[in-house]
Amino acid sequence: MTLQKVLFREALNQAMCEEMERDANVFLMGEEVGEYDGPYKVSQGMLARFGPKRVVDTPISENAFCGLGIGAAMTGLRPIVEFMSLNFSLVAFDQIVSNAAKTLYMSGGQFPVPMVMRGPGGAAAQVAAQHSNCVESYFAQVPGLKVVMPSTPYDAKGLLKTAIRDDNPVIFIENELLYGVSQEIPAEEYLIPLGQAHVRVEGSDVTLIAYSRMAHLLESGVLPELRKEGIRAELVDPRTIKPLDLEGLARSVRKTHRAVIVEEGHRFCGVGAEIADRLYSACFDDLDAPLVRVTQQENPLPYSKPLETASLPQVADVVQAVKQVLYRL
Amino acid sequence: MTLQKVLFREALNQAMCEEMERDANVFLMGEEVGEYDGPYKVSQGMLARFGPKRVVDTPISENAFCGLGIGAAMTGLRPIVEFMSLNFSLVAFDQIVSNAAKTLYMSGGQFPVPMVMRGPGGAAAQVAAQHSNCVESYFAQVPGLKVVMPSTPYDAKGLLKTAIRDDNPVIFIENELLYGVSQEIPAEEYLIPLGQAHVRVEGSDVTLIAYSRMAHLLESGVLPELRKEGIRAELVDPRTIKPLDLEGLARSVRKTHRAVIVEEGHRFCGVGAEIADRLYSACFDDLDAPLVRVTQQENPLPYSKPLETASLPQVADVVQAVKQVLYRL
Amino acid sequence: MTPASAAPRKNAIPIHPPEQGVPLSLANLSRRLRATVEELGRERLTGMYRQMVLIRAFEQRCEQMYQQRKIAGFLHLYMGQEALAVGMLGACRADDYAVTSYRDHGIALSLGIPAKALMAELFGKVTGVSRGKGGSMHFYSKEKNLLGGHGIVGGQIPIGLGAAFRAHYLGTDQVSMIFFGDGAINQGVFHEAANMASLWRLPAIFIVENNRYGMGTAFERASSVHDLTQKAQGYAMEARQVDGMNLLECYAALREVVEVRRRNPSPILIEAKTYRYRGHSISDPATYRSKEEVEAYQRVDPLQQVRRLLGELGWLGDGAAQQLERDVRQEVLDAVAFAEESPFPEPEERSRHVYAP
Amino acid sequence: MTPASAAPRKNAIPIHPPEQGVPLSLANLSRRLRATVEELGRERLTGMYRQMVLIRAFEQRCEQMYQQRKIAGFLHLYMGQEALAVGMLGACRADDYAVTSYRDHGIALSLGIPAKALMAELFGKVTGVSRGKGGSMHFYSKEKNLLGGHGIVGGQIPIGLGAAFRAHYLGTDQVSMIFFGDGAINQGVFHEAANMASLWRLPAIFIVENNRYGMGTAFERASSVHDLTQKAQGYAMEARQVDGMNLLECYAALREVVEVRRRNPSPILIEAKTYRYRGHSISDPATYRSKEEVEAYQRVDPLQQVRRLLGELGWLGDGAAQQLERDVRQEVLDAVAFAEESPFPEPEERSRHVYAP
Ligand SMILES: Cc1ncc(C[n+]2csc(CCOP(=O)(O)OP(=O)(O)O)c2C)c(N)n1
Ligand SMILES: Cc1ncc(C[n+]2csc(CCOP(=O)(O)OP(=O)(O)O)c2C)c(N)n1
Ligand SMILES: [Mg+2]
Ligand SMILES: [Mg+2]
Repeated sequence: MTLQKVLFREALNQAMCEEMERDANVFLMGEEVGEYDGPYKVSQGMLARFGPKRVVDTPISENAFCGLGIGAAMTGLRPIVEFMSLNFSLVAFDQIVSNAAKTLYMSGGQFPVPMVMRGPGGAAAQVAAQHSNCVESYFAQVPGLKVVMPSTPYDAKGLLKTAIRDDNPVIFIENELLYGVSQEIPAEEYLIPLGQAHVRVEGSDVTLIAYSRMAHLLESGVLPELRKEGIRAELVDPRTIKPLDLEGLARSVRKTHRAVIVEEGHRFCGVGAEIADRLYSACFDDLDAPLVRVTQQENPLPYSKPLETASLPQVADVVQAVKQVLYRL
Repeated sequence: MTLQKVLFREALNQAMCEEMERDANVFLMGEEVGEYDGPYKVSQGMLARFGPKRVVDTPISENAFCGLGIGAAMTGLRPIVEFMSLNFSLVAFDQIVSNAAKTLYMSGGQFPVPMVMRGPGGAAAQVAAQHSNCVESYFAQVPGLKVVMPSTPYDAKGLLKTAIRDDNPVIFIENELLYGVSQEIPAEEYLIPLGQAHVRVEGSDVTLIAYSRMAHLLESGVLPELRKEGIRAELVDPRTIKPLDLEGLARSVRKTHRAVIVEEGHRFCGVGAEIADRLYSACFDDLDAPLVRVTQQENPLPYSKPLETASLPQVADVVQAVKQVLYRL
Repeated sequence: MTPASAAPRKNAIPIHPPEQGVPLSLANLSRRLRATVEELGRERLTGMYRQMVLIRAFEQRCEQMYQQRKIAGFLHLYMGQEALAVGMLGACRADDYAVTSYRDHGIALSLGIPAKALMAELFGKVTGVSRGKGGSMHFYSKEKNLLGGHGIVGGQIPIGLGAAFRAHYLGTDQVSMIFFGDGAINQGVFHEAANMASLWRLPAIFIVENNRYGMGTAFERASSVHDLTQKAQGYAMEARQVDGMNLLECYAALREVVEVRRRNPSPILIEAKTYRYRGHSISDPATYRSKEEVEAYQRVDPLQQVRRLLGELGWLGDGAAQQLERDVRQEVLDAVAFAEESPFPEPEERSRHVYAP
Repeated sequence: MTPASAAPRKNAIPIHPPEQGVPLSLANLSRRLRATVEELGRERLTGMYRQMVLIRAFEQRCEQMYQQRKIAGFLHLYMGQEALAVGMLGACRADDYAVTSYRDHGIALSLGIPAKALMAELFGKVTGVSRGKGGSMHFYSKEKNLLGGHGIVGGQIPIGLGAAFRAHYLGTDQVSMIFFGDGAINQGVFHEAANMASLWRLPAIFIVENNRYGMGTAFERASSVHDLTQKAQGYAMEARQVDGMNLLECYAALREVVEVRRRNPSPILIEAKTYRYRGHSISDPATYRSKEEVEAYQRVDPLQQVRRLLGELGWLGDGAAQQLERDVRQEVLDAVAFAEESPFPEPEERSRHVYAP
C-alpha cells in the first residue's frame, strides 16, 4: 500500500473524481462548484477535468436544483448535489424530506434516488446563527435518508465513494473547519461501508462518542487532557449517523460502563438523544452512571467570540463531563 | 363556572376570536382560512366576523407568507399563520428556522417575533407519506421556537390563547383526527401556561407519557385495556414539547419507577428520545427498568390501510410496551 | 420605466364562462385542426376519445368506490380536464417523461397505465401501480416514465426538470412534461426551475393546468396576473395558451412544441385553460362556485366535443359510440374486480423500499 | 403564442463595462436631475456625499481591522454601491422600513446608525448594534427600522413584505425598502413575495442591487433574462431601471416611486445597476473578473461623481472636501476606538434573548 498525504478537501475531491471516472452518470452540481473551483475548493480542478456538463454551476436556487437532482436520480443519473453550506439545505428542505427520502417507498420500489447531497455543516469561525446550523438530527429523523459525517480525510474519502455508489439519498455532512486537516491515506482505491463505527482510540475507563469535528476535538484536545489525569478514554466515532452502528457503540460501553456523548449541535432531539436512548436500552444493566451529553448550548450561535466559545462544546466541557460520569467531580 | 360543550376545532376558533377581539394587532393568515371558512373549518365564521384585512386568504406560497408573518411580527403585529397542514411548513422551513427562531437573538433582543404558526400535524386517515409528517422534533430542535401540542379541546383553547399572547414564535400543532373530538370546557375565559405537563389520569404502576392524538389514544384505548389486566397506569401529557416540563414528567416517574413514552412520529431523534434522555438523567436511580418508547415505524407512511395501521402506534403496541417495562411479557 | 399593464383585480367573481374558442365541429374546424384530424386518422382519434371516456368512467367509479369505503385518503378527480392529458400526452413519445400533482388519474391513464393497476392502487392493494403504498396522489410507473403524482403543491416541478436535465446530459431527444396547477405556479420552486430550464435550454414543457381554482380560491384571488403566459417573460421563455377543453388543440399544440424541442431543446410554458367538474377533492362541496359556471363548462365538455366531431366525420356512429362506452365501462368494472380480488400487501411490505438494497 | 424575446446567452464574459448613463457633471445634468439638485440644496447634498464617504472609509477600516483579527467571520463589503443606499434611503422617511442581505454596512450607515455601534458590532462587543450577537451580516436597529442584515440569500424578502403588509394593515403611508442581490432574485421566495405584493397592492419596494455577480457567478451565468425588469411582468408589477452608481438618479427615482406609493400603495421592482469593488467577501480574491472591468467602474465611481458635481456647483471646494474627509476619517477612528474600548458581552448574555420574556 502506498500512502499519500492529503487534506480533507482533497480526499473528498479524489472520491468524487474517482467515482466520476468510474461512472459517466455521476455528476456534480451546485453553487460555484465549477468556474470558481468550489467555494471551499473541494471541487478544485474538476471543471477543467470533466467539463461543464458534469460539473454544473447553478443559480442560487437550492430547492429547484436539489429537486432537479432527485429527478435526475430517478431517471438514472447519479447526482452529487453540493450545498455551499448545509444551512442552505433548509430552503430545499421540502425536496429532501418529501421527495428524496420518500420516492422509493411511495413508488413501491420503482424509483430509487441514488444521490449524494453534501457540503459543510455546523459552525465555522464566528459566522453567526444563520450560518451555523447542525442539520444532522433533522435529516436523521427521516426514514429513507442516510446521514454520513466523517471526521478524518481517510473516512471522508472512503465513505464518500460508498455514498456515491449507494442507491439511496445520502446526506453527507462535512465541516468547514476540518477541510484543512491532513492525513496519510492509501493511494490505492478503498471504500468504507456506511454504518460502521470506528474505535479511533482504545481505552477502558469511559467511552467517548463523537463524530465530525467533535471527534477531532476529542482526539486532539480532550484525550491528552484526560491522559494527564490518568483517565483512559475510548473514543468511538460512529461516522455514519444513519444507519447507526449501535452495536459498535454498545460494545465499547459494555466494556467501559460509562459514556459521554458529544455533539456540536443542539441538545433537544439531537443525535445524542437518540444514541443515549438506544444505549440505555441496549446496556441498561452495564451502565454504572447515567450517560452524559455534551452539546451546543440552547441558543442560536452568536457572532461574538466569547459568546460563541461559550456556546460550543469545548475541551473543558468534555473533560468536566467525563469527570461527572466517573463521579470524580 | 358555566360549561359549554365544544369540538376541538371550535375551541381553537374561540381562542382565535377571543384574542382577535382583545387585540387589534392579531390577525389570521393562510390558505383557505377566509372565504372557504378554513380547510378544516377551524376558522369558520371568522372572515364574516373580522373582515378580509384580519382573515387573509393567501396564494399557495408558504415560504413567503410565513416570512411575511415574521416581518409583520417584527414590526408590531401578532400574526397567526395557519399552515393548511404542517407538512407544508417544510417549504417554509428556512423562514421558520433561520428567521422566526433566530431574529430576537441575532438582533440582540430588539425584535421579538410574536407569532403563532399553527395547523394540523401528523397522520390523518390514509393520506400517505407526503401528508403525514410529524414535524415536532424538527422544530423542537431549534432554540427560539416553542412547540405546543394539545390533546383536548380544553387544552387547545387555553394553550392557543397563551401562545397568541406569547412574544415568541410558537409552533402550535393540532391533529386532524382530533378536530371532531368534543369536551365540556368553561364558557368563561381561561388560559393555560406553556410548559406545564398535565396528569390526565393518575396511576401507580407505570407512567405513560403521550401528547396530541397519542394521549387521546392512550386514554380512550390503552388505559381500559390495562385496567382489565389490573395495571394502574398514570397518563401524563406534556402538552408543550418545548419548553418541556421535565419536572412534571419526572415526578410521575419517581412515583411509578417505570415509563413508556409514546409518540406518533418517527423514533430516530424523536421527541421521545429527548424525553428519555432527560428522564434517565433525572431519575436514573428511580428506574426499575429501561424506558420503552413506542413510535411510528421507521418507514414513510404508506397509503394502504393494513400497512398504515402497522406503521402507526396502536393500542396493542402500547399495551405490549407496558408489559415489557413491567417485565410481564 | 418598463410599463407593465396592471391587471384589473376583482374580488368576488360569480361566473367565469369558458374563455376559449369554438367547440369542435367539422363546420368550424380551422385548417390547422383539419390537418391534425387527418394526421391522426380514424383509429387514433377514436382511440384518444376512448381514453377520455375511460378517464371519465374510471373516476365516476372512483367516486362510488370512495362512498363504499373501498378507497380512502384524499381523492382529487380529473373529470373535465380529460382533453388536456389525452391530447398533450398523445403528442408525446413513449420514452418521454411526465410528472404531475396529486390530481394524477387522468395523466396516468393517458400514459396507458392499465386501469386495473390504478384501481388496485386506490384500493391499497399490492397489485397497485405503486404497490398500494402511494394511493390516489402517488401513481408512479417506471415502465411508462411517470415520475409520480406528488402531494406537495409544486413539488413535482423540479423533479420534471431533473428528467429534462437528464435528456440534456445524455444528449437524448426526450422531453419532460411537467404538469401543475394554477395555484402551484405561485410556489417559489416554479420560479427557480423556470429560470434554470431557460438558462440551460432544457427540454422542459411546463404545463399549467389552469382549472380556475386552487382548492377554494378562484384563480384571480391568488394570481397577480390573469394571463399566465406573462410569467414566461421573466425567464425569456417561450409561452403559449391552449384551450384545454379541446382535444385537438391540445394535441396539435404539443405536436408542434415537442417536435421543435426534439431538434433544438428549450423550455416552454403552456397555459391550458380548463376546468374541473368536481370539487377540489372528494370532500369538497365546492360551494365557492356557481352551478351556472359548472354548466357553462359542461356545455363545452371535452368528451362531447370529440364525440360530435367523430360522428360528423362518420368515424364513430351512435351505435359504435355506445359500444365503446360499454367496453370502457366493462374495463372499469374489470379493474374494480381486479382491485377487489387482489391481496393487500403482506406485512413485510411495510418495511420494504425504505432503502434500496 | 406569446412571443418572448430569447435573450442572447454568452458563457465567458471578460468585461462588462458600466451600462448606465453619463456620470454626473453640471454640464450634462438633465432638467430632472437639475431640479433634484435644487430640491436637495447644498446642505443635504453635501450631507449625502458625506454619508458615501463615510461608508467608503468605514469599510476600508473594516478591511484593516479584519486583517488585524479584530473582526472575524464573514465580511461582505459594500464599496462601489454607496450611491445606491445613500440615494435611495435618502429619499425615504425615518419611519419607513428597510431590510437587506449580509451586505448591510452601506444600508445601515445610510439609515444613520452611528458608525461606532456598527464597528462595535463587528468587534463582537456588547455596545454593538446587535449587542455583538449578529456580526457583520446581521445589523438590526429597532430605532432606525432596520429589519436586519440577513444571511440566507433572499431570506429577507418576505420579512420586508411583512413590513409592507403592516403598513397596509394599519393604514399607514410607510413603505418597505427590500434590498437584495442579482443572485437572490433566483430564490423562489422572491417569486412568492412579488406575487403577493402585487395581488394585495402592498407598498413593497423591491430593489435588486445588480452588482453583476452573485459570488463568483457572473449575472448572465445565473439569470435567464438580462433585463431584470422583465421579471415584473410576471406579477403585473411596475418596474424601472436605475443607474446605481449615480446618487442623484437613485435619489430622484426613489422620490418619485415612494411619493406615489404613499398615496396609492403598490409594489415596484427596481433594478439598480451597480458594482462591488471588492470580492464577494473578504476572503474572495475575485479572480473571476478582470482588472479592466473593475477599473471601468471606478471611472464612474459614485463618490467621485458627486464630489465633482459639488465642486462644479461651488458647494464643496477642495479644501472643504479634504476637511470633510478628515472629519469622516476621524469619525471612523473614533468608532474603532469605541469598539476597542467597549467590553465583550458578559457570559450571561449568551442565554439572553433566546426567548422574549
Ligand atoms: C405546499 C403545499 N401547500 C398546500 C397544499 C394543500 N393543497 C393541496 S392542493 C391545493 C390547491 C392546488 O391548486 P392548483 O395548483 O390550482 O391545482 P388543482 O388542485 O387545481 O389541480 C392546496 C392548497 C399542498 N398540498 N402543498
Ligand atoms: C440560500 C443561500 N444559498 C447560498 C448562500 C451563499 N451565498 C451567500 S452570498 C451569495 C451570492 C449572492 O449574490 P447576490 O444575491 O447577487 O448578492 P451580492 O453578494 O452580490 O450582494 C451566495 C451564493 C446563502 N447565503 N444562502
Ligand atoms: Mg387549479
Ligand atoms: Mg450580486
